[in-house]
Amino acid sequence: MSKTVLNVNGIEVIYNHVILVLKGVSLQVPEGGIVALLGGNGAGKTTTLRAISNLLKGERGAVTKGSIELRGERIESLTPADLVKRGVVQVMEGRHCFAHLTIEENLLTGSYTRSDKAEVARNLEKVYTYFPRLKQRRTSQAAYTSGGEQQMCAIGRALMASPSIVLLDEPSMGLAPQIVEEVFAIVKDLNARERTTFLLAEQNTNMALKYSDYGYILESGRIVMDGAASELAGNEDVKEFYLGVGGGERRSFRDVKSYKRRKRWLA
Amino acid sequence: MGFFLETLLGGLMAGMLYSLVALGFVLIFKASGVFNFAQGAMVLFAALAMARFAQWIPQWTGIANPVFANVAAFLVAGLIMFAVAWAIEFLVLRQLVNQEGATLLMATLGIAYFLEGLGQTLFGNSIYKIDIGMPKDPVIAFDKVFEGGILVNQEDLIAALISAVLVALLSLFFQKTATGRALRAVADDHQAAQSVGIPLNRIWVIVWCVAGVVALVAGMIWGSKLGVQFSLATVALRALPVVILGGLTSVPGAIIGGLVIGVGEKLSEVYIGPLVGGGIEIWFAYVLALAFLLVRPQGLFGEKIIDRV
Amino acid sequence: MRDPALGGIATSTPASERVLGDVILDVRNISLAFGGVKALTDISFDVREHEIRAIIGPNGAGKSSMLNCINGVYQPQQGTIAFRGRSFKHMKSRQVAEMGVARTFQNLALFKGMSVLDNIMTGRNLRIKTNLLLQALRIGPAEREEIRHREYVERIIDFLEIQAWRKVPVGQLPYGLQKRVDLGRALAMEPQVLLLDEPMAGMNLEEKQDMCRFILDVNDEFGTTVVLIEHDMGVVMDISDRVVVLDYGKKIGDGTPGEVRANPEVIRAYLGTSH
Amino acid sequence: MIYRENGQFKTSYRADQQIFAIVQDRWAIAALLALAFFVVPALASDYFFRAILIPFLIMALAALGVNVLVGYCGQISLGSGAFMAVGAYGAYNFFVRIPNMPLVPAILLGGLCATAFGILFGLPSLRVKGLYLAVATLAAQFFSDWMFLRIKWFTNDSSSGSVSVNNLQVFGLPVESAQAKYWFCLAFLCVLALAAKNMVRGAIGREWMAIRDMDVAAAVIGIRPMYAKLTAFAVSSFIIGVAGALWAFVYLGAWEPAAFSVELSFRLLFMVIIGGLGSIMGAFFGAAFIVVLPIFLNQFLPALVASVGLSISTAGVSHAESMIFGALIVWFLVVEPHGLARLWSTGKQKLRLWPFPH
Amino acid sequence: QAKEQFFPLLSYRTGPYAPNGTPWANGKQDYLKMINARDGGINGVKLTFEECETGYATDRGVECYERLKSHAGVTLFDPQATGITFALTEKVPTDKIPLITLGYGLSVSQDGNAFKWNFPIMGSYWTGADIIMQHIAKKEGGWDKLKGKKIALVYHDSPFGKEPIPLLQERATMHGFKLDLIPVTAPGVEQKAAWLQVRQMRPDYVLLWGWGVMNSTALKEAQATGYPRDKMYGVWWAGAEPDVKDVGDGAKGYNALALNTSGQQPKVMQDILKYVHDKGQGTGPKDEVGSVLYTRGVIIQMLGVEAVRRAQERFGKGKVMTGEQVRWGLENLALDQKRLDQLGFAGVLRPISTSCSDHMGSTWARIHTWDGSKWNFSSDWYQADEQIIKPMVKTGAEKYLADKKMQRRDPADCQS
Ligand SMILES: Nc1ncnc2c1ncn2[C@@H]1O[C@H](COP(=O)(O)OP(=O)(O)OP(=O)(O)O)[C@@H](O)[C@H]1O
Ligand SMILES: Nc1ncnc2c1ncn2[C@@H]1O[C@H](COP(=O)(O)OP(=O)(O)OP(=O)(O)O)[C@@H](O)[C@H]1O
Ligand SMILES: [Mg+2]
Ligand SMILES: [Mg+2]
Repeated sequence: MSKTVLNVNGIEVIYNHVILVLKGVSLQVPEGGIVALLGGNGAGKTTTLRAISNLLKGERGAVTKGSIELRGERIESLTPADLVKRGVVQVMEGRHCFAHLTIEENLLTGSYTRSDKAEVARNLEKVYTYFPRLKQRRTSQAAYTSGGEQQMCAIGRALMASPSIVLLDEPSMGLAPQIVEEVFAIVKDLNARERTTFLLAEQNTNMALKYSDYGYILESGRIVMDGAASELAGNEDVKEFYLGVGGGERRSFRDVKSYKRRKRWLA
Repeated sequence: MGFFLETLLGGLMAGMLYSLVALGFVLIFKASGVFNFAQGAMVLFAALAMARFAQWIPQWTGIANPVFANVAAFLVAGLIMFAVAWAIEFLVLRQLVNQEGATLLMATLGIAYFLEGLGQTLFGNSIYKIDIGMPKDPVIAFDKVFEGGILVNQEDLIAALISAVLVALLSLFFQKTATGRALRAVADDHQAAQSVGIPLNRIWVIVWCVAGVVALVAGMIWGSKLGVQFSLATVALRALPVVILGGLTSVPGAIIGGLVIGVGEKLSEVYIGPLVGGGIEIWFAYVLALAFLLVRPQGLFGEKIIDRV
Repeated sequence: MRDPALGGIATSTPASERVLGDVILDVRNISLAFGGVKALTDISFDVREHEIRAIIGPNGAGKSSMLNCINGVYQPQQGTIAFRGRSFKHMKSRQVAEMGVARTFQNLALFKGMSVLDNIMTGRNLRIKTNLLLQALRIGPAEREEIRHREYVERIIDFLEIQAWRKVPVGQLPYGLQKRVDLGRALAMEPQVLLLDEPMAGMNLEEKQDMCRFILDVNDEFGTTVVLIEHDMGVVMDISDRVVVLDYGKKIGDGTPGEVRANPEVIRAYLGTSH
Repeated sequence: MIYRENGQFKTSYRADQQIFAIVQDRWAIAALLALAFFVVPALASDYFFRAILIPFLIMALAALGVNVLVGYCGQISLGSGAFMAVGAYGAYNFFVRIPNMPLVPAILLGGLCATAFGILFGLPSLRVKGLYLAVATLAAQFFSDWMFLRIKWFTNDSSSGSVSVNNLQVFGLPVESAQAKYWFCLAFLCVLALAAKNMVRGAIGREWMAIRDMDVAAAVIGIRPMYAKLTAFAVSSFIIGVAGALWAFVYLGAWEPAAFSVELSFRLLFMVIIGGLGSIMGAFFGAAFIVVLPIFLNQFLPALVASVGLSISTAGVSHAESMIFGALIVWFLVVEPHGLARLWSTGKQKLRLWPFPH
Repeated sequence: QAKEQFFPLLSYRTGPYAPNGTPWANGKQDYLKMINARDGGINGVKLTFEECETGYATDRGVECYERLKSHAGVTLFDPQATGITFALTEKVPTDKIPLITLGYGLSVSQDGNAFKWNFPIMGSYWTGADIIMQHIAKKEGGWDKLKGKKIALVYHDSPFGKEPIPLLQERATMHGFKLDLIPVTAPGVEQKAAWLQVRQMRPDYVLLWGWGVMNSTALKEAQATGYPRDKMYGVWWAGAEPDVKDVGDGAKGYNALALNTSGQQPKVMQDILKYVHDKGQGTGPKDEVGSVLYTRGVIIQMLGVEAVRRAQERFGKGKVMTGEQVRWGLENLALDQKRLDQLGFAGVLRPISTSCSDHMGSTWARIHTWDGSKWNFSSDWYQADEQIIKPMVKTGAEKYLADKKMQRRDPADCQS
């Protein structure tokens, strides 16, 4: 059993002073682990990650209860920049590239906290090998690259900081299947070689459970289930609702639930 | 012909003086995407501080040397501007991370009111003098070539040189350093900038300090021209078309914009003004800027406005 | 029920049972470049009435750019686009919308400050007839019209199961719901052709199923033609009638899902081995 | 538990589309209107009318107009003062040049003049955006300042450029007493506010907001940017123009172009931002904040300082006033960046949940 | 209830015109304090006052007016700004409070038959402009010498700056000099173009109609473009210490109109120092007492006090006067030299005597010149030329009445 690096303890999050979104979420991320955070739209995955990386303030949200500890240290009052210095980097949902900066500048900005020039150069090379497409587009302004290229850029940018813990928010979104595989392979690779810890929020349950060690399922602001990834993947409910393989083999997208839908639409 | 050149020259130099104020706008916009309404108030505040300390320091120390007094006052005023920058970051900007431009704009407006009140409370509200030994009397050049010669204003010339140096330094800073890149990142997306570990707080303190110093230099030069009093804050309004024409995000743009506006404004007033009763230069400056915008909506050197789906 | 003209196109799915009509959208030799970047090179394909046409390809292949050309957001340097036989070189977005082409966006282009309801209502704006003055007074016809459109929009809201969020500003919604609102807005236009740019990104399986069902329903019930960009091969293979494959701005494949899946070039460039 | 919408089911879309969908709100607004129309006139002092209520009403109206343009359509305008000036001088010319011109049509015609002017200076918005557009509107501002000083025709050949009106009447009733002026402005405000509200919650309002939030997407769903922006300019400058005419006719009585200077433009912009961009209610809050607060501070600071046994010079009071005002602006923004209107609705939401925190 | 005559004080101590507004406001306050301390008020009626900050802005000014006008025992208003004057001119007839606009405001309001409540005592921009022209003519050696001369008017682009234009145009056609108009956009921080024009035109004289920062900037630009300062003549609002002090030597030789003398020698200033400042009650700094604008403030307040005193003579000594009664007092001022000496104003201003039809009372002024450190008189008193101004006032007033559909006051009205 490895040591817990990140310990989220019963946090509540409120947006705008009135909207209660997380209702006591607790989770632990072990050193060198890959932990998946699953759940439907609006479950609060993004919010949880924002709470950890302290990016809530900009959204006018606040942690009102509970505690978040990084290697035993309370981190709620640190700035996001402090956290990056401690090795915690978030890849934000929806890319958030710096629109006016070129892809390369975006990546270099990612290494703002690293002063070692050689290390930065090495990281840049690494990112380019992971994502050759970025190398081709290195001189175009981020705003003018395709959705998937921006997503790669966002992930690459986070890697530039040589992080020890990466919070990945929907990394697979908008990526071609091959690249999705690659991204997860990169995660696995970094995890294996550099013992980087990952906490990833994903909709692609299949992939996420395949590559992670442990999973939490979040629904309407509460953790409803957790367990080792293999265990979750074997759970009947999970199979039914998240993997779509409940009760036998995979169903075609054409056939599911058509009755319920059709009825409502025509009503 | 002589007169035309003279007007041209006058316009160029007036333009450089505008640039000095415009620079402050550009700096802060570039670094945080905030249009800083308080720039005028900062110029006033800095100039007031400098003028008063130049008066007080000899009284306190008993050293009557004007050079010493001015240098010391400049330093003290600079320190005060640092304190102001720090306070603004701590009390205002830090609280408004990731908010929209309009909100931040409004906040700078609140700052403007506050600084105007504070400046006049601390330093008084009459007219004060900044005497940095600028030569006031004109020199006449080329009086062999043109009848009456061309009048050159030494004070303006020096001021223009100072602006040019300042702009050159700042351009280098933005283009060549990692901080420069970080600033541009912050202006694009506060949250993403935070997420990669750019310490917004420190960045903002730095930028506002630089803007404070720029405001101090502008205040010093304009103050020595106009005298230090409340109206100094209104030069910001004259500098606005300059910023817009040059592009809100471009340091060299502030200079070019200044020159274009300065020349356009003076030539129009002198040559077109009399035909329509005069007093047109201020709106002409704005219309001129607008004309440029119709061709380039982001100003001459501004970053392209991106809208993509 | 198979259209003889489409004899060659046989898919393994029941969709082929339906009548595929004439060509409604014909893209001919489109080329688009941004400076040095060739986003699209000489792309031609057609879309038939009632069909679900997928566009797939690796990231940066030019899929979104293709939609942007159809929409009049980008003006291609070369080529024409024909809609129901009328061909255009330069189209204004408004014209395209008036012809009944609606779309959703990859990077969420919702109106952030407006509520869900208002966002979807904007989709009806093309159909609003009352003038400014009547709207200001909101009497008689203006109000009746407003209510009529509201009813239509409510049906969409119902269908998308976003009733609970009706009055919430969309900026506060989670990503997945925002995508649904985006779709709702496009549907409100009662389009003949619906262009969907990665409608299922950021959704989990259940939500994807909902979305698929919905696309199919629209397609079935109203005969709306759908052009779909999607990276989830399961979805594409299951619901589309024909697929275009782009890579680096070039067309490398076109055909039924089955054909495309078997095309070696497509496998190399896009699908990889795992599919 | 008093303020709840539970149990209030709407059975028709008409009911759901009401401006005030909650019964308590409807009662509150009815009470407010009754208060404004009947109770206040009975109670308020002359000073309160002339120095606070009337300017507040007129500024609220102007802020409403600015909000249509800036808040709803997203076109930053620093030329509101100019639109007010055009409204004022336009109305003035109709009023004095046409014999027996009745007051209300003169004011409305003034508003139409402002509309024309607004559309003219709105044209650049088709190409120029954001802060850059502010320069176009500032051009309007400085141009109008100059125009009304220089072109004598507009000021009925008054040598100084200052003009005045008197003998205001509506249907033979004089609009001279404080109450009459108050009612007059209030009536304008109510009618125009209702019209504006209807527009912003109707199709045209949605077009404006769509353009504001994402213009490319708006174009794709068939909204014409040109139509949307120019109507916003037209509607907004009409309202602002009417406010300008009221400001000149009712509040000032006599005015010079400086009464509509760029400072006024700035103040109007502040009102809508402080009050809340894209909120009709915000215009009222913003106007109250910017109009009333300085007056309040100016009057109560000396008393306050005196009460703790200190004395403060008049200059000191004004400086303190400006500092407090600035600090309050910042403070409100920190508490709620989306303005007072949002603060209000958050408060209401809390009330709805009360006594539970969430 | 104590008997109190209330003086509302509109002033500006902030904003672009604060440096000029402040001494003016201080003078107004100190005089009231002094009268209370020295004489115990006017025949036992104490003088009270309240200041209201307008910032030179019309709307703030109107608010201040509305706030202070209903105060018990309100006496009169001195708006301190042309824009506010315009707005208040429309309001005072209903409220029946006189408006005193010493040396500013509407030139036509001199006609008391049309402007019952306005009192531009001691001078308007027309009299001022006329006096400058008289001085220039005298220097040149007669009106006929002006023929072919060029005179430029550099003016604040606002009604204030535009007021003198009709008179100057009148004079220009009469004497054949060329008048060039050069407007300066308010507040006047940027005048390069204006002075380049001056340099191009090379006028024989420049008249400066400025206020606030515009004045010092004009002088600096004149220096920068080499225009001789001794050919420059300012209005009396461009001839105070704040206008020249920070220009220093650069302003040497510059001339301006003077409505009054300045300095601390006159008895009234001594009294203020003695009864107010020495008791620590002074409103501003001590050395400001007696400066040009401060003195003007004192004079304005003295006129108000004397109007009350005059009104009391008629309506009852020791009573609080209403606005109407004060108006009568203002209309019947008879401050001859003897009375001025008594009041401590010997040598400060010329005698004033107003009437129902003449609300100005004196049209005299002189020229003073800045020597680098103080103002010195450089001419004797001039009186504005009635012959020219009277008809202009008359037509102006007629037009005003016609526009407003109002009647001239009848003589009976003067008695009330
Ligand atoms: N800035 C905000 N203001 C108010 N409410 C918000 C804000 N951001 C999120 N919410 C609300 O918080 C809830 C959780 O949102 P969150 O974005 O964390 O969900 P998620 O699990 O990441 O969903 P998705 O998979 O769709 O991204 C949602 O109901 C959303 O409406
Ligand atoms: N406005 C633009 N300016 C410059 N380059 C552009 C622009 N729009 C698109 N591109 C480039 O064109 C190429 C195709 O982009 P497009 O967005 O169409 O890709 P895509 O197929 O949609 O990819 P993804 O699946 O990642 O969304 C990309 O390399 C992109 O960088
Ligand atoms: Mg999320
Ligand atoms: Mg795409």
